[in-house]
Amino acid sequence: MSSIKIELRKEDVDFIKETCSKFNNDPQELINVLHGCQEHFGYLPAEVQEVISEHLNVPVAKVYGVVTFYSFFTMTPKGKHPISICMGTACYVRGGEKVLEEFKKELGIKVGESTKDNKFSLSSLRCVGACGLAPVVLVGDKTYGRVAPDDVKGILKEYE
Amino acid sequence: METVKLTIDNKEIEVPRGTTILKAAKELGIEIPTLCYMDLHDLNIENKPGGCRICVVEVQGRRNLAPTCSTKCEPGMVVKTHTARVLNARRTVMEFILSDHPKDCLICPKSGTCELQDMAHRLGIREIPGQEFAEMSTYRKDTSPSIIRDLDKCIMCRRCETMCNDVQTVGALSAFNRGFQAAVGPAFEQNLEYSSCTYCGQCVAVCPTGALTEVNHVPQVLKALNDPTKTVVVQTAPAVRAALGEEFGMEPGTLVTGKMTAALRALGFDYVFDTDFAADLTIMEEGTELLDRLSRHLKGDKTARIPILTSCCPGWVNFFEYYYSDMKDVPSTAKSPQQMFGAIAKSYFAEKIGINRKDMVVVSIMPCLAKKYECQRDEFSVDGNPDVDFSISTRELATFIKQANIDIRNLHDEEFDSPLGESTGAGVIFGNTGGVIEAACRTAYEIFTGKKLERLEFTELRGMEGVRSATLDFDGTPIKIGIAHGLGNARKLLDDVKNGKSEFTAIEVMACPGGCIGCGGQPLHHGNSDIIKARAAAIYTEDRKKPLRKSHENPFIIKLYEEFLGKPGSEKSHHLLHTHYFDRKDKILVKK
Amino acid sequence: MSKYSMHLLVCGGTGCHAAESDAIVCNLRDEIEARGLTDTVQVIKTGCFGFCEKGPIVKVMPDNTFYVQVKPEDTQTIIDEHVIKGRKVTRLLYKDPSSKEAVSDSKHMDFYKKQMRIALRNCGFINPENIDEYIARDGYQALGKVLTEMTPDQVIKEIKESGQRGRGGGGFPTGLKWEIARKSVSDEKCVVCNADEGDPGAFMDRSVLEGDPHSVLEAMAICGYCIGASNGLIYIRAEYPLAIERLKIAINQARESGLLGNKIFGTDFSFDITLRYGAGAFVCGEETALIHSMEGLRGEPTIKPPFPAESGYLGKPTNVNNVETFASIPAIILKGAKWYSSIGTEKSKGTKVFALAGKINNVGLIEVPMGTTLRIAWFQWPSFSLNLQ
Amino acid sequence: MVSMAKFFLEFTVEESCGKCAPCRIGNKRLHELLGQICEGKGKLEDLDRLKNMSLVIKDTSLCGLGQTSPNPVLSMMENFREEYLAHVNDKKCPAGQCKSLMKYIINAENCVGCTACARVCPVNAITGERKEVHLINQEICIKCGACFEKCKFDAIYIS
Repeated sequence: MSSIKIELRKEDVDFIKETCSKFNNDPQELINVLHGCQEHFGYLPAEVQEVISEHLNVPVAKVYGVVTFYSFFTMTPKGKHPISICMGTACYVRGGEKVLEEFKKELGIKVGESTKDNKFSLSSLRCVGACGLAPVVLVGDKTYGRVAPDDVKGILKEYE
Repeated sequence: METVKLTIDNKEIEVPRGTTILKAAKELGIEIPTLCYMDLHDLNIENKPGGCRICVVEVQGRRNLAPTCSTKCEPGMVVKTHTARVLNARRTVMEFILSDHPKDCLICPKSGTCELQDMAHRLGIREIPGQEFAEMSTYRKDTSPSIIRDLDKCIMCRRCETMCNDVQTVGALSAFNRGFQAAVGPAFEQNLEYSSCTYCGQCVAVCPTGALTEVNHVPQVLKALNDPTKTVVVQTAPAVRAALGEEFGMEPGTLVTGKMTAALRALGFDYVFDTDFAADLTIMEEGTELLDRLSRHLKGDKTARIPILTSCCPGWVNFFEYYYSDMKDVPSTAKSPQQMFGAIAKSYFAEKIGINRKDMVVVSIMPCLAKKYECQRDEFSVDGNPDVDFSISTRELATFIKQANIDIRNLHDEEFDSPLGESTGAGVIFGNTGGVIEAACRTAYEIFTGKKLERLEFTELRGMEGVRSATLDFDGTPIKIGIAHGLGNARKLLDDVKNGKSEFTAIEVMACPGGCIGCGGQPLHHGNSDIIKARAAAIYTEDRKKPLRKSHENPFIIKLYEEFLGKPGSEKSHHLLHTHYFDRKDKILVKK
Repeated sequence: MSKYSMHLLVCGGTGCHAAESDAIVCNLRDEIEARGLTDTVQVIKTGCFGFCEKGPIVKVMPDNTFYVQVKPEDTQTIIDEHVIKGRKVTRLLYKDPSSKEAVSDSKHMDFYKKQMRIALRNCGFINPENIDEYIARDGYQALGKVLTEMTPDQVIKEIKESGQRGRGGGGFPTGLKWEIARKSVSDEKCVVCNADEGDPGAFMDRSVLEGDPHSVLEAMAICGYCIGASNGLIYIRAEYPLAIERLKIAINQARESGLLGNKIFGTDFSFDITLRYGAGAFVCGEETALIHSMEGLRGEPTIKPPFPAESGYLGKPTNVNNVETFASIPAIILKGAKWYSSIGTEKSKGTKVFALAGKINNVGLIEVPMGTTLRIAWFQWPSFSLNLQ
Repeated sequence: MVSMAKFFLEFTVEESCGKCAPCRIGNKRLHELLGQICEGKGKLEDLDRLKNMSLVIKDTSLCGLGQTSPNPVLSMMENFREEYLAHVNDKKCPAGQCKSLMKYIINAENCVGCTACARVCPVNAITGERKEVHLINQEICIKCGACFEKCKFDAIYIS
């Protein structure tokens, strides 16, 4: 089920409409339309899929079926700087969870969510194979090792 | 016709080119097991995704085993259907399927009618190795007003998806996710309630496992029957009597009207009535509306929209409320027989026996799952008290009778109670595709022309073609009738109406293939269309046996108008027997 | 390439691209301009050289000097020392791993010496964004020959005789596939290029599309002529932005040059190509799944038969071949079936491109005759010896 | 080789489209069974099951993905059968790839007691006084390999 509920603005709906008509509202172009919309919105929330369904005349269940089939499409928004905290055994016992808690507190979001300004998103992942550096935090491609809860503010500051 | 010769299990056979191995083997009397395969011959639908891989056989010269449901016979092919390799493969694949399936067979609603269970039995599965560490794919259970989805039991046979999309064009269900987590469901894995689902129940009717089942209302009915303060009234739809017997081992097409009535009385219902009575009433109201619209239309009144669409099928109503909400003024405003019955029972009849409507419980026995949703619609209740309290399916009734130790086979036939149990042959044929419009024409003809109808049976309206049409001669005025059963067929006629291309005066639509006799709440026919045809024949037999066969001749209907309603289309009729439609898309969006 | 006396080829494949090869191209051009050499020295951004381990790579032609791991700041040295003074920059040269000596001519590098490049014939030699360079190396000559001198049946016969088999994994004989599609009766047919390369660690197709997109376009047109199709589709992974970009440029250039579109070479044959994007599903490499994906559906495979050649995209006869298969076709047409079938083994003719990745010394791309064992490719080449950590 | 086969299957499980049962469920079960073997929980008869499952998946899958996915298992079982046997019989991983089956052990001869390994251990599984031979507590060790990489004296080896 879609965990997020968003309200589409008129220009958003117009964008989807235009994208569909750019592809002649042809149901066969569904994947191309989805590419276009994901590029624009960063992800494909249920509401966007509903509008696409209407304009391409494809049942929304089928649109959802296609979105969930291809790994390229996502229904959860990723922040500009996705933050992943390793929850592998090593990182966990070395306080990874406390670091995660600190990120949650600082950003005011839960795991799997993004901040309102879409700057950061938070996720946890399994071992990244850098146990020697535990606990490990990834921000985008950058790896931070031996992170303590006190370091969290400093890390976030780098991306101000 | 071009034919090919091949050998199956050392037997030679010659079949038309294009025949599958499965069908060729069948001709030889070799029954190859299938699971996902479904052949709805009359609908021209063959569900053969080739997904279950149970029907595989060895074909000489091929590297891999071939699925017979989708492999065509080729000249000189040598097929072996039960080698050790084949049997081992079938068993192993079945073990795979079962390893991701809950093993609660004893308490599963499908137990006993489950194709997966049968297959496990047939293949002799005795253990599922590796189960102790096998991860199961799990999903949220979803209960809608009519249908329960328990996707943990989905085996990806895709039959429901085929019914929902290819036959019904409802588009509520699609495969989602991929790999181990793949299953079939509505968009965003939402509840069915928030999808385009019409509750037609065709998905339930074809599901081989317990993944899709109906909501069970038997416990509530049992409770009402045991409540001394309640008067419990039951109505039975015409299609039920033509199919109920199958659940008790009788031949398809056996009519059990009298035995059913006796069984219902034995179950403790205070009054055993017939929905056919309300069907006659529907004809009076709908027929009047048709004639009114027609004559205004013929006079050039632009507000009188033609064609008129029948509105007695709740699945169909749900469909046009979702997909054709801009045409809400086209269907007849007449309620369905189930709801007309409820409205009359809780007003006219309650008054007659001197009880408050709150002390009356109306139960309907329906072939249909959408009826469960229909009786829960807000507009069909007075101060929160619904006109019809519970709707149970033919299958549920059968279980109920079995639970109560009633030996229906040895019951003596009994009659319905009066007055809401009296009906004409016109009411009975409501259960078949084309029946509603035939019943309407029997009455409309006589009212419109003022002449007696000589030939009662409009056989040109009958049959199993998905879309049918006929022009009837109403004493010089041609009346063009369109008939569609199955929502996909209805869509074709509806699109014509929408584009102003329809030439019909009246269109009958029933959501399910075959009409009510093929509904989702009937005994499972597992795709065998001969069963549906046998039921249809039984309905026409019942019609022929009736002394009265035109709705307006039903003396109790005449009496109802005299004593209570006034005349068809009166203000009181409108209040009790007519309804209005909604834009269901809007409603769903608000609720979601 | 007549006007210039010297060419600097800079690898623009995805690997080198990621390692700042763009900056190298910019710097080189700036330096050349600053020294007033724009008329004699040309900088070309090419496709993948296949030698990804040591990228970014700059190759100086005509003397085949092969500079590895070049940094943007090295460009000044290359221009001053090599281009102007004619002295090779030894510290940037590739060093043979066994002799530890610098190899100045890439022809003497083991890496290239043992290869036989057919599909990759132009990769690393031409600017993939310039159709003229492809034409200069006999590009579109095969299409011209086919359209003006050969009947579709003759072409199919040639391909069949070459013994080429599909390089996508199935190994179905290409000529036979074309023949089946040709025999299917339909008002409309379709040629599909499968560029949904999804195996982890494989990047053969990407390198061809990035380095020599026209070879694929040309082959698709030839196929269209043979089977009677006017519609070509390339199903490409959305994760290959550079290949997509180069394909788009190539298609536009081919259209402008009249090599795609209506009445190609003034004949009655018309053919055009459009792109369809994948969205991350490995199974879409299977042709029936790929076709469903192009139709906007879930990329689930269906049972064959019917084969796409009978009923494929939109139910029309469709011929699906992989990038590498197509890329070799023009060479087969020009050099002949006999030449091609002389390469490889009894059952498998021609060459195959391999992507080498993992725990080995040199990550990269090689094209070798069929039948070359992996052991030879790995162990007999010093540069590809296993490095078991 | 067992963990290699498992690695290949992980990809198939992730990329299976889910349409046919042997590929959708069979590969998952194959992967799980390999996981059990890697963890030393495999039995000798599991090897027969592994082979049978692989052959049936190959034999019955709808498309090339499922028809080839068990190949690594089959060919590795054929060519490296002794490795598989080592896993189920001796609960040992000769290639040192299966974390559950491997042990990091301190070689007392090389250990100088520098404490570097103890300091780097994320779960404090290494004990020992400064300048004395250290010891890894196998119960606590999560086999992350941090100590192995840290040790400058080649005092830690994998068994």
